[in-house]
Amino acid sequence: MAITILRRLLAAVGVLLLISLFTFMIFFWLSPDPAVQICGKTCTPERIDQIRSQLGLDLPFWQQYWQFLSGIFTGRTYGEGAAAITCAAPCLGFSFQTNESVTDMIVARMPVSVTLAVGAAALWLLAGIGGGLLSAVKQGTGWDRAVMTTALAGISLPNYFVALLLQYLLVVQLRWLPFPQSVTFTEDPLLWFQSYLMPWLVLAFGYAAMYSRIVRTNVIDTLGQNFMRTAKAKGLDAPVVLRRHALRPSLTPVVTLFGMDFAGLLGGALITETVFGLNGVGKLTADSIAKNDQPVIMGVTLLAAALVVVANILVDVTYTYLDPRVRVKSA
Amino acid sequence: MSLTAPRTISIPVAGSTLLEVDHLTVTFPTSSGPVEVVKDASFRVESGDTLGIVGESGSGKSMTSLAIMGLLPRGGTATGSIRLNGHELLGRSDREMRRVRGDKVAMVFQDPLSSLNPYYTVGLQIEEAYRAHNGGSRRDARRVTIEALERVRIADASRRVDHYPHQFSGGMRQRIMIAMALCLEPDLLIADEPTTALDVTVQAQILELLADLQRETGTGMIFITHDLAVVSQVAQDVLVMKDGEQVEAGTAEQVFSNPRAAYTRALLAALPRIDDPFDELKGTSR
Amino acid sequence: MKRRTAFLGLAIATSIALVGCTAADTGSGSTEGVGGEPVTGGTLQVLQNTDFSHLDPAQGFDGGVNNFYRLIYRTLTTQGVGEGAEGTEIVPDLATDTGTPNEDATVWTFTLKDDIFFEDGTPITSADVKFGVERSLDPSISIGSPYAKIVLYMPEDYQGFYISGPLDTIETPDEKTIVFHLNQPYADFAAVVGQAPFTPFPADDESVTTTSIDQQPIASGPYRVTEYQRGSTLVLERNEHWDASTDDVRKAYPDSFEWTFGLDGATIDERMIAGQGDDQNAIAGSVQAASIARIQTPEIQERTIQGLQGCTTYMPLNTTKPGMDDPLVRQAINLAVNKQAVKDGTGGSQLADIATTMMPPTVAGFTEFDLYPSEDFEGDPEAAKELLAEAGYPDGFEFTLDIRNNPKMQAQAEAIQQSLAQAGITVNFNLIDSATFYEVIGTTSQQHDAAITGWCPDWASGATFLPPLFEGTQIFEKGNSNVAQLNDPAVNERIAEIRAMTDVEEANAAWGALDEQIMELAPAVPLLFEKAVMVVGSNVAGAYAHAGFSGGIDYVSVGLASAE
Amino acid sequence: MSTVPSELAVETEPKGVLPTGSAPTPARRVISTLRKSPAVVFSVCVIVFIVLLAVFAPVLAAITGWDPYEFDPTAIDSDLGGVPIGPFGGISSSHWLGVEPGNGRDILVRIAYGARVSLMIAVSATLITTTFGVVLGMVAGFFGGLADQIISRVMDFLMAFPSLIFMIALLSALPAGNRPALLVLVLSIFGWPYTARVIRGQAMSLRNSEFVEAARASGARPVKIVFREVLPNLRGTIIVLATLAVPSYIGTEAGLSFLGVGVMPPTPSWGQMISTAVGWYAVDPMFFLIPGTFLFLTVFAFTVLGDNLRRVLDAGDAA
Repeated sequence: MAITILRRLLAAVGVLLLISLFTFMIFFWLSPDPAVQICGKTCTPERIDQIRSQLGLDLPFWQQYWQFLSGIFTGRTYGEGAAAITCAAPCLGFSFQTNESVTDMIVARMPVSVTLAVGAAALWLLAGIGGGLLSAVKQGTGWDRAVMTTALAGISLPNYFVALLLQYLLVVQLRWLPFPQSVTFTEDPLLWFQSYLMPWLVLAFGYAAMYSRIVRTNVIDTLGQNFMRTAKAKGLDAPVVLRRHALRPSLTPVVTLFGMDFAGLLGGALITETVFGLNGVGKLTADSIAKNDQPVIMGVTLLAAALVVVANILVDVTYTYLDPRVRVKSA
Repeated sequence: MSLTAPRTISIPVAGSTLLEVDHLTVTFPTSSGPVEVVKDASFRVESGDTLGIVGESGSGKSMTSLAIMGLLPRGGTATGSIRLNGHELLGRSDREMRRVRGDKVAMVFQDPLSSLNPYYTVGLQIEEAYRAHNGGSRRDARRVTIEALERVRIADASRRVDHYPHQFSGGMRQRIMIAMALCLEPDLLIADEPTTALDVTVQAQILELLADLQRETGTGMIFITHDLAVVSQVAQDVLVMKDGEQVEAGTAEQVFSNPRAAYTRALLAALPRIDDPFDELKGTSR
Repeated sequence: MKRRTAFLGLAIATSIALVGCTAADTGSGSTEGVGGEPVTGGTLQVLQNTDFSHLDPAQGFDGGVNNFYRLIYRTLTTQGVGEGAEGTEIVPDLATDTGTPNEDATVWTFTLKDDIFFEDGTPITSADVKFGVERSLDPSISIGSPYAKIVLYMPEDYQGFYISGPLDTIETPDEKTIVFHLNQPYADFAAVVGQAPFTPFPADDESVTTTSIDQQPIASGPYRVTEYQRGSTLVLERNEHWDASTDDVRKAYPDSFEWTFGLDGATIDERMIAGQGDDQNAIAGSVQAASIARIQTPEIQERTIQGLQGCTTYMPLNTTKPGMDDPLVRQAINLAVNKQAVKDGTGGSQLADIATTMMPPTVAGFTEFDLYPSEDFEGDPEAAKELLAEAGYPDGFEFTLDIRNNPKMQAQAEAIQQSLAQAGITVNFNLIDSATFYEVIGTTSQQHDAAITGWCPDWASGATFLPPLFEGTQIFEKGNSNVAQLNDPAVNERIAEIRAMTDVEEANAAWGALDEQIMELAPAVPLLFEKAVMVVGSNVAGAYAHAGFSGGIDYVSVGLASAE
Repeated sequence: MSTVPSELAVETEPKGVLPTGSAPTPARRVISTLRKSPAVVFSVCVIVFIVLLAVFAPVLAAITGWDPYEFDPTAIDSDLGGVPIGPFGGISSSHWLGVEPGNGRDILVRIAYGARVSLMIAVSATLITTTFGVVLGMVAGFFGGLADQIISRVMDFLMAFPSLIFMIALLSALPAGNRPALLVLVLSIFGWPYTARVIRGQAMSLRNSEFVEAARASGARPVKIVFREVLPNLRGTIIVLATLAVPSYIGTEAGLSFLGVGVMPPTPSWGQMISTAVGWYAVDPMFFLIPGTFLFLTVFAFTVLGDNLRRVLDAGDAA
């Protein structure tokens, strides 16, 4: 077991290295000169050269890449002397447009993304699993069709469209909700909840749609299994049969999916955060892309990839605990 | 392999009819109209006796047993009459049938691996069956479970009770299924091709085990198989089915020695005659 | 000197662009503040789309941030308060007067007031002012207002305090006196020391570094920053060490200010229109075009302010490109553009006036003329075709327009494309990312035949308007603001003559006349004078649009009608 | 199992019982089954309608008299910020679906031209990803070994990538150029592994089937086996995957255009129209409702069709 995990970790590090290299290369060759970006409005060629050397942009590709990598573990210093800027480890880069370390920027925005992800995840698990179960148990009935049609719609509806629709209906027309505001839970719990409700709903809708389809397939699959017949033949109560025998085999595979999706969201729900003005990692990404703040884009890309890769490992480990066939070697 | 044993033991209880099935018809709706998968089947099972139902796959033999259990797949309807100890089973609510299942009629299925839930220990799966009908504490249930495992000759039962199905071999799994069925002391045991998925030596062990257990408990049994040779070893009465119809019914002796239906003759002709079962059968006749 | 307006150019261009795209800055012009005289106290909310560019006054350089700087920083002089010209007048702030020049205006002396302090109670001395300027000259942060770099006398390789040490040409004979030596006579130097990089910072505070101010500003004005989460919130509270008696400009009514950033423009408008809860105490930037229709009710009109931004949106035509080098072609384009459609795309009559001159009406010396008239400003494609034929393009003309990837500029560009098509002129778009737009059009090798951009004066004078845009000596490879690359001897000569004028009135009139002289060459198409329309909360008082800050609501004068 | 690389992408869910290698279901039977489903009939109608709309966009422009770029200043109110005159976003006898605020361009004609762009990009990307996905998937699944190792690692890598972020960053970094072509390229780079993964799995199971064994025994060259024996058996799967890929790309293209890195103006695009409409949502909701509805219906129709296709092919396989 330990060896398997270790091997997975090594592979993950490899993937992350590749992703960072790939991202770095793209920006190295395709992106406009970051020095010119930083130089901003009142720029001279001399000043550009200064910035280039300060940022190490005049170094060859591999040295720059190495600086970036080592910065993550040891931190790094830009420039020299009194004008030097230090970026403490783990340094994912330094944004010269905002004069902040990318790590700090991401950390500062993480709570919003986490709140968004946790709330949405709770909603979509509830709706997705509930809907999928209902649909599977009432297979072929009106309920099934209603849930599955809603799910198909959920998959087909772009979330920015849903966001606009909800905002128009619930806030502008019906005035059931106030405009979303950036308050913390402690400041005003009600307003906090009201402000997050729409983003949660919008984000959860698409995922719930997807999950209900998958849960339905899994449950129907499980219901057709021989062991379900055995359970019934034992004379168990129908709810017990469903709860104990159908649910666990149907939902265990969902864990894998959920882990990946949740990790993906921690890396920022780009569109939802942008549309609702939530200052999370996704918004940071969108803003940085608009400003072409290259170090931030690099940092976020890498973080998002790392989250997915780590989630992948965690999910695999969790899976072995949930499925005895993987956990216990056969005799 | 003792073929006479069950017979002698079953005699004291014979005569009290355990199960009477009359004019049982099972229909399924399809896009091209309803299809009868079992047509007008009638048979009886005496306490302590074994009825063998023989037929190819799709002949309706499994549907017959599922109809008795009240577990027909979605859409299937059964008409006619199924009486257990004189009580009509057809038309009962699912709730009432649940008390019949396991408690009065238990079933052992063909594929022991897929018939056990891979996510739970075998112990838990037997215990839950026991507790569903007898209530009681988990401790009692566990004790009964271990006893049942011991009865089906699983070595080291008190340890193995906490193992998962995939940790057992095929034969062992079928023993577990049998233990699960027997721990409830049912009046009727339906064994639906219990040995088909097993290799020959294991198959023999399981048959022997079933015979021993039947002798101990006096349970009536329906043994479903496509294998006439097996039927000849276990059943007193035989029912042959083809395409949902009952083509032959009678005592094992009658059927094997003097088959009336052409289909039965064909089946018999197809039997391997490495060692002629009929000689043996004749030898053990009353 | 030689670079001066080049830097300036791009800076201002960016600022107008920010105003345009964020709807978070502000406008100018109603006759009196909304809701009468404010009371002291309460929290004023500000809803804004994008965060401030920089809290470091050496780095930030647009109308919105300059307006904000006045709340936390003080400079030797500053702009006045009040509408129109009152607001753009240069008045003393930390200094006792607007400075004393020597005879040829190359040495300027200022004296500091008494009882002026930083937020920790340390008195502000002339050394602190000097340090603030020296610090702002560091190349890694000197991206704000360029005037210090342009006019101060200093060694060519001077790179700010941290690299090059103190600058000897700023003298501080005593704690209250500061003397600046300039590299040229500069009559408007009083306006220069009002620019944000002249903000004082404690000279002997070790914790002040090149980048620290952007994170932790040190207040000299009436408020200090108590909470700042970039992109989301900014809170100001009173600076107890600011003495109102030393400050004739700032009223500082509210006890605190609270900014919320990152809100979508439409959402800000909806919140301001609804005006519920805390939004009653809120102000915001100009509404979007879409919201104009929604603010027409009397209740909302009562709390609506509007005014010109004081900037010009225009389309420079690159006079060095083949075809575009022919004045006839440029005139034809001027004739063909349907400015009405451009205005509609920008939000219609409430958000923009049509421009026929380069200088906006808010600049002193503004002279009205229209050299390329058409009925209802809808363009005259027939006249344009004739001119094109005369120029040798009877079958039409084709050019590429650089535009910013931003909905409003795209709408303007599409309107131009559509109207020029009727005169047989094909316009192709080169869409440039918002982040790199000014870099591209300010790089002579990268810009195309035309662009859509804007310009705001730094203070209300033609001197900060026409030369950066049309003076031939100000064409630079990079950071170029003369996007038309106009290099006309007559224009160059006239600019030099006006600069030498000492009579302000005469100079202003001359700038006005020069505007017309330039437009005869048609190096650009003036499109619009955009306006700001702002809805404020029902409990907001003393709000008016300040002409010096792109028409934004003057932060130092606004407050609440009731503080509860 | 997670096939959704981004918030945008529509799930293509290759999991489950796709038709495997046994006898391909006769097309006629599939069609006759599908024709009985009202949902499928509805979807096909929607798709046909959208395709017709796209193909005959210029005809529509001629009928309505509006070109997609033509301004109509009489349809908007300049004094009210350029809001369309008339109810429901300026719907009138001359503008059947109303006009865009600010310039009065005809929404119906722009929707039709937008459909061209959307369909062209989605179908091109589908063709490319299907070709690459099928070829690479078959190579990986059928030959195994080193080829499989390499292809699988590349797929893992691309699927672990935060592709939405990356698509946006890439598109905003790339020079404007030919946007539709760039979009197809970017969608293809991140899209093919989702096809390849399913094909690989099926090719692996087909590798050991009797008819492949038989072909091998008869001395057929591997390449020939792949194209003559394996490929025809994957036909159903490929059709389903391609049908489900189209809506996914339409959705992603619209999302990228919504974020301002997709199709560039003045070229009309649905996502871009919705993006422009964000500022107008409270005043002129029709401006986002109309393109949003078209986008939704198109994606929905393709998804329903793909879903049903899969179900019928599965059932055909089971029967």
